Amino acid sequence: MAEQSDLIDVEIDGVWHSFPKGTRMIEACRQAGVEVPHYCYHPKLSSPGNCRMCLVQMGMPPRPRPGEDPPEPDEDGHVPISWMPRPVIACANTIAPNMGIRTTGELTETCREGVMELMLANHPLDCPICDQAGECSLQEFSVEHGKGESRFREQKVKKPKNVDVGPRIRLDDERCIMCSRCIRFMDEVADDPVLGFTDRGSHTTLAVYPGREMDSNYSLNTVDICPVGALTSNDFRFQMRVWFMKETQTIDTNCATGTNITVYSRQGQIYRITPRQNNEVNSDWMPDSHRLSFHWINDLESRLTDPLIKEDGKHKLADYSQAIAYASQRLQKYDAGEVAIVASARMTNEELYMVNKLKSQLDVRDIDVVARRGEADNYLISDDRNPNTAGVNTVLGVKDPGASLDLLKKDIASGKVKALLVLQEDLISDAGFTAEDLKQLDFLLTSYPTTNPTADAADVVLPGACWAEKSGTMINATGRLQRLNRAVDGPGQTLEPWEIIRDLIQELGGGNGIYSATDIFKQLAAEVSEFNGLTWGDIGDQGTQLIETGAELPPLLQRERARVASGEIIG
Amino acid sequence: MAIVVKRPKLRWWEQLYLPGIAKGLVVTGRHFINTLTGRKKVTMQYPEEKWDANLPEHYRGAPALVTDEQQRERCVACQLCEFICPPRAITIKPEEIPSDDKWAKVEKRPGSFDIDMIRCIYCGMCEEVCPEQAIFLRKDYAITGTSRDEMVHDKKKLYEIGGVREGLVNKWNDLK
Amino acid sequence: MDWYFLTASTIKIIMFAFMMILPLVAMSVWAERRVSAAIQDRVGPNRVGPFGLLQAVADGIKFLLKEDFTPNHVRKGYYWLAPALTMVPSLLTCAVIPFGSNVLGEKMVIADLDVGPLFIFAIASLTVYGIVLAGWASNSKYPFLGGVRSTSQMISYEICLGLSIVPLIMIFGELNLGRIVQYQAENGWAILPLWGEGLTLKGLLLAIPVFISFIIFTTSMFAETNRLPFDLPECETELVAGYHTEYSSMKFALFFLGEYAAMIIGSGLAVTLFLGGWSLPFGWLTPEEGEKVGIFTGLIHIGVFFAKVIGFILFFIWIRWSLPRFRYDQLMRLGWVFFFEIALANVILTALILWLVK
Amino acid sequence: MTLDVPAELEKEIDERITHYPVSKRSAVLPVLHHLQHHFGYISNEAVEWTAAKLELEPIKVLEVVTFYPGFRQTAPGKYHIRVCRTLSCAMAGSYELMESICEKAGIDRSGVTHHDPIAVSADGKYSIEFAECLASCGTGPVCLVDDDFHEKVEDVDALLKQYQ
Amino acid sequence: MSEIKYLPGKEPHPRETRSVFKNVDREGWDQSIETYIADGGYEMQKKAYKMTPDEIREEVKTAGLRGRGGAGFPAGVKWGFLPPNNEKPVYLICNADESEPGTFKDRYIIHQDPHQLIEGMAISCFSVGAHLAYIYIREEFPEGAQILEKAIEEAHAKGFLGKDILGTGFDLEIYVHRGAGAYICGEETGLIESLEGKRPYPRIKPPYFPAAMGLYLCPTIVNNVETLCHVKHIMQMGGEEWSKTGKPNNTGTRILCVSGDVVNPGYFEVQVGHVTMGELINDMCGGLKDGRKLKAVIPGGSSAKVLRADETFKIGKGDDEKEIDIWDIPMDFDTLAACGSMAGSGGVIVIDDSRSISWVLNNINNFYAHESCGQCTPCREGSLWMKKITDRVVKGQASPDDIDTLDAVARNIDGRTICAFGEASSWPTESFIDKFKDELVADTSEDYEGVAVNAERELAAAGLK
Repeated sequence: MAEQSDLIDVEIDGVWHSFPKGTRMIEACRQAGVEVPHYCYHPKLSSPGNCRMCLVQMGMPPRPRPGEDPPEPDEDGHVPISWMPRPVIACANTIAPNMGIRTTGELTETCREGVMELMLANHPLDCPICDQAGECSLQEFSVEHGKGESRFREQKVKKPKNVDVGPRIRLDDERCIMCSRCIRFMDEVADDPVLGFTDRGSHTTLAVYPGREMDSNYSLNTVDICPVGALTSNDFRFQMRVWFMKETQTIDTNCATGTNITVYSRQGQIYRITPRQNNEVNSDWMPDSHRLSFHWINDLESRLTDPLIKEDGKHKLADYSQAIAYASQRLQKYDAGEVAIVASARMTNEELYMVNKLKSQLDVRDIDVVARRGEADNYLISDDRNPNTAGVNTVLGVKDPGASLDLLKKDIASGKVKALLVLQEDLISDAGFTAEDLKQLDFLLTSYPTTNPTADAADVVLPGACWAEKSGTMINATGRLQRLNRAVDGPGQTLEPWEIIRDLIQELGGGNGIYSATDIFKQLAAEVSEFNGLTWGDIGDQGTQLIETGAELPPLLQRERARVASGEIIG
Repeated sequence: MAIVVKRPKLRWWEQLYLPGIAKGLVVTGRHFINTLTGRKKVTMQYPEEKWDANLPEHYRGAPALVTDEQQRERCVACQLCEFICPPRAITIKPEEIPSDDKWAKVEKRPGSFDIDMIRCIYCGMCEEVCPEQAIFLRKDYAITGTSRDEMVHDKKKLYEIGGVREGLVNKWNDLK
Repeated sequence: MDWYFLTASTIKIIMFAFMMILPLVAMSVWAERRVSAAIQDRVGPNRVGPFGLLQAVADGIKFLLKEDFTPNHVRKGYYWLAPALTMVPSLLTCAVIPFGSNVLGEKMVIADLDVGPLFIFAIASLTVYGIVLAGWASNSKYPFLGGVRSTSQMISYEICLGLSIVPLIMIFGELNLGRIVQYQAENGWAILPLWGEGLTLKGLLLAIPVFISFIIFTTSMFAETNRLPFDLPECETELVAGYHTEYSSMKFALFFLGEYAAMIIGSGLAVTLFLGGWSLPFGWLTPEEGEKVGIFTGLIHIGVFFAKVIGFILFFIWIRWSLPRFRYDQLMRLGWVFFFEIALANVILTALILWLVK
Repeated sequence: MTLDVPAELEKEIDERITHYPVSKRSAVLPVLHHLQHHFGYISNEAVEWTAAKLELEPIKVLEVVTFYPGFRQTAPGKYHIRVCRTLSCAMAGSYELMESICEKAGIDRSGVTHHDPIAVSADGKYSIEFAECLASCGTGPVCLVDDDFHEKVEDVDALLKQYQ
Repeated sequence: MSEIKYLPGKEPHPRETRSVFKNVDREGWDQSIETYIADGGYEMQKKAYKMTPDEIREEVKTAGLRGRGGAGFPAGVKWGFLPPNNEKPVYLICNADESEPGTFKDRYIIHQDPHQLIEGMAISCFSVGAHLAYIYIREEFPEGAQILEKAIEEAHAKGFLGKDILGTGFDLEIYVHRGAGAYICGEETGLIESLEGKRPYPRIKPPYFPAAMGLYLCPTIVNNVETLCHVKHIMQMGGEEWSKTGKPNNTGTRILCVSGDVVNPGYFEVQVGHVTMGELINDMCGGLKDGRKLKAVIPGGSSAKVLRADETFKIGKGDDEKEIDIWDIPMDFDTLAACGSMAGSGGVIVIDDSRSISWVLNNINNFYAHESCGQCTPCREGSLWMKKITDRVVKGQASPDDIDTLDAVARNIDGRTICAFGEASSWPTESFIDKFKDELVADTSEDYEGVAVNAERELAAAGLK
């Protein structure tokens, strides 16, 4: 079987497999399709081997005693395995040639049952109020390996409950199973070693130093990796049971990193966001600031829900088709070069492509987007706070985002530009325009998810869907093409921006037969050279490398790769 | 596998069916006479007569929330009943118990707990699934109202119906 | 025509059709529910009035007050006509049924026709138009199917019905229902020839074809009135409610009443033909042909008639709650293969008896 | 509040730290021993001082302090007595010894818990706790009074007399 | 050695063979280096430093010296585990964290003969190439730590430690590191973590074998005090000669510490296997107290499995197989292992019939529950659970099936933990239940159904009872 020298034959539950040298037993089992239950092990963190849940039976070829003949190999070249009477942990041991692993059988089963029983001995049975319930490893494995009934008749160990360990995190020490994942995360990944164990034995307690706070911008990742409900998020606490929620795999749009995320929603409300593993983008982590920046989406008070048309200086509610018809009627009056468009680097490639179409339909003078710069944080946050600047470069052809906005301002003042379409942007808040600047315009149309000062000044306001309410693709800082998936429906008459632009183009006289974002992607892939040959399905949940931008991977990822190379972690 | 059912072979008089019919008539006739003469009584005259006293222990009437001996809400808003409820009659909004509350240790309680009695099918799954012994199907069966709103039992009403239940397991005590 | 005849007829119509038959319809609805309840060990409607006797009134009021809804897709004219077409013929047939003797010189029959049974068959056949119309005009598949079923069922069983009374007519040699009753009063009821001429060999032998006739007649009557076990036109397990699916309120009530009226008239005819109409057994209180009786005796005769009718209605109800519904092919087979043949043979048998036994 | 560490002690501590040329962190135990010896117990300030001294996060020092029963986080009495309670000594009567000392020194041990194993006499002169095996099982019952080791303790009065 | 005189009343028993304990309780002996040198001290260091490190290791290997800490692993083999072509610094740690209940040998070596240890360490360090050595001494020996520090200072002054020792160019520094009262620091990787200033959580093996990845992830040798002292005597006698003492595969002398219910508890250095349990208890310790009968013996520190007085044991293999009773067990590594227990650290605890087995087990469980480090699940949760059960057994609040639970818990710990503490904490319980189940069950009562206990708690908690 092992033709390449760096592959090792291992027997897992009676079937021979080959794995690269140095693979941990637990990973070998996983690759062979056998899940070994575990708590403390996390591929992105060091392995202390302390939960003892991953105990399996191991066997090696028997070592001949001096004078004895080595055992005869069978026709496949495998010698019979002599099984060890004591179990070993699968998470920290690496495989060896002709090793045998049993993840079933009496020894492994009794080990798991035993560890489960002990694990639950001092664990409070407060699943009903525990936010982790439903996605709790302890629950899952106790269903599989638990006794179903407790023999523990003693008083459980008392520990602090409901402890504020940080501004965003609550700690329940009684639920803690001392797997130390959070401690290791804060030590090894977040570089903010504020967590530690105090006391010892059964009284071991997870704690932050009195007076210190666990306030790292990556602290909420500990909630994700906590296998039980010991660490819970203040933001999500008691909001919704996990089994009610719909999971949508999409990407974060707070910066150009394009963190892969899962959006959890129920009945159109977003309840939480968690990072999704993508070793090319964000590993398993995401910053708290990005994670928690979704609440405005649920806040209907601040959302634009219906199109508005300005009549006699006042906005009036309008029907969507009415608003589009009105806008196109106004736009048709302008000559070539009198209309300008400000699009957004928060738009998807599909939307930008539609903007290009609109541009040719209207004979637009100028097109630009608003640039957003911030500071990179040495972990995952990029200095470019727009999610799709690379897409703007590639699809829209704007190479220097925001460069021509000053000129635009002047042209508006001088009356060269009479009509302006502001798509998914707020010029007054984000691009340094003033209401006075915009007053010079004859016609202003905006689309935006929330109420904003630019919309106040606009003649036609259209509610455009926000990132969680639309589908499409974006290109992140390193040139990776990733899919954005619609998690919830926009409120009221909110439509995805590409729909708005499509309807506007249609109303202006250009039919196009586009019915979905994938339709646009097809045209995009056919017309834009970088996309050649790609289909929507090719992108996958993990995205695909599209272009070379020359940007480096986020520092956190670089560090992680170094640790993988040194063998410290699996990765 | 098909099962072949053999048809009975009928005698000639049986084929006439008349004796069969007569037999049937006798059966129904006997019932008729028995009921008419009051020898047999099955139906009860509701609402003058009620079976309340004889309702079985496990009778499944209106679901209600109960408190324990110390007027503590047993419900901790785990939302399992909301999950299991086949007609989706239950809606719960959990809230955190303020830290100065006597029962702050429990941390969580229902902020609102609504059961739409128009939807409720009295299946008792909520009672069965409840890990806190907080919801019980009471013997109340005459649930009426003059509007849909009235038929939605809110938390207050549910506790009113449920009342106090003693002798249940106290999971959230000082020892555990 | 003189005023006396008009007055007498009017009084008889009012007395018989409106004060006896219609209340009887209502009461039989009540009886149906109470009896079925009793058979099924239940109580039945007992809330409205004593023993729930006013339930019929309540039902009537309910029917009257309910929204009279006419679906959009129906043929309105026929749709409205259909209920009347089922109700009216049923009531019309009661004209020839003698419900009492010659009280104070006045025959207790609305129209003393000499072709009584023929008149009844002729008129009663018209109800099928009502049902067919209802089914067709409803413009909806279940009523349509119900209507079709009803038509073929009625036509099939009308033949048996007609053939089944031929032996009787041969025996009585008479088509006037009043005289048929008179004959039975004197010579024993058709199926109970236990006095008068009935006790002769001929009379007893004739009881055999009469009994066969009685069974065929009764069964066919069930089929004609769409009663269980032959209620296939409105069979709810298959057709929702058959021909009257699209009807509501008073229009539905007319179908409903029509069915019960037909049942009462059917019972009346059966009583008249086979059970001696208003007569008491063994010739008790039997007047001579054309003899006037006193009010007291007359009332007894009327009472006897209605008692027999009510008994027969109860039998209808009893059957309904005892027997399961036929399958449609069974129904047709029973009508065409068995009853038709048997009825024909029965006629021949009667003729043979009449010819051979003097 | 910062810890007031005398210069001499600090010098001694600095010397100790040189015993661990590879990693300063190794000096956590010696530093804490010195501080406890001087202050009687390890206060939060001592933890912070140590952390600053060894360039560690305070929690990493607290982890160590709370792990070892040898470190106290509450003030002991003037004399701290540790009585061995492990098997051989218990067989030789260490529980009786504990009772007797408590009685004679006026110490109430009823409030002792896992987290707070030390009981202090009302006058603050003596504090006492049970210790696990003091490794003199052949001469039980034994106890440590501060750094003085006492074997075969039978005469409690005589023992307490030495520490007045 | 006929001139050696011992303090009155502390003379060694005639059956003893004193080498490591030669100077313990010796008349006119003190801890100063002068006394030690006058007695021929540090000569062996001089001798050893003229040999090559490999020669020394070969001598130790030939001698068959087995570790005296508890596991009985051959010291020479352990040294041989150091990776070849190693470029990292090598450390040697003397494990003076004597915490196994029932053991009290190191105390006397450290307190009365510290230079012997230092000499042994100096030789060992030279052999393994360690330039930095630590003596990890337990916190409960404050005096011992001072004595050792003083001794090191003296040795430094005399040039037996420090730079360029004895002109060989070999540098060695020995430092004393005090623990803080944690039993787990006796486990070598726990000790290393503690020495690194972390919580003494034992490391997982593999990959953290100390000989390859020990202190600061460098090769490290951890040896017991007694073991290191023996190195000096091996140098003195020669490995071959030394191996002739004791029994084959159980060579040398070892110190047995007897405590518990005997008339004269104490320490005895005997040739391994030359003394039987009966001789040890009856002759050397003066037997059991008046009118008492032997009930049980824990032969190798409290974590060793208990031996019941009326048991018989099968020892030997093949033709040599024989059945013996407890009195005839020779006190060596292999025989005790064959008897189902272990020689461990040499702490013999004698229990007579006045003791309640539940009480003894509870005391032991208390110790392990207190000392569990809490790193890995089985031991963390199990040791306290076992303690809680035996607490109830002692109080008479347990039901018979609690004993089964106790056994199950112990077996759930055994063999599933990171370090040997798991076995140490579960073996007593397992063996006590194996051998004294009747007695444990006798202390329980059918009345204490778990349900009843719980119900009582519920009511109490609800303030109703």
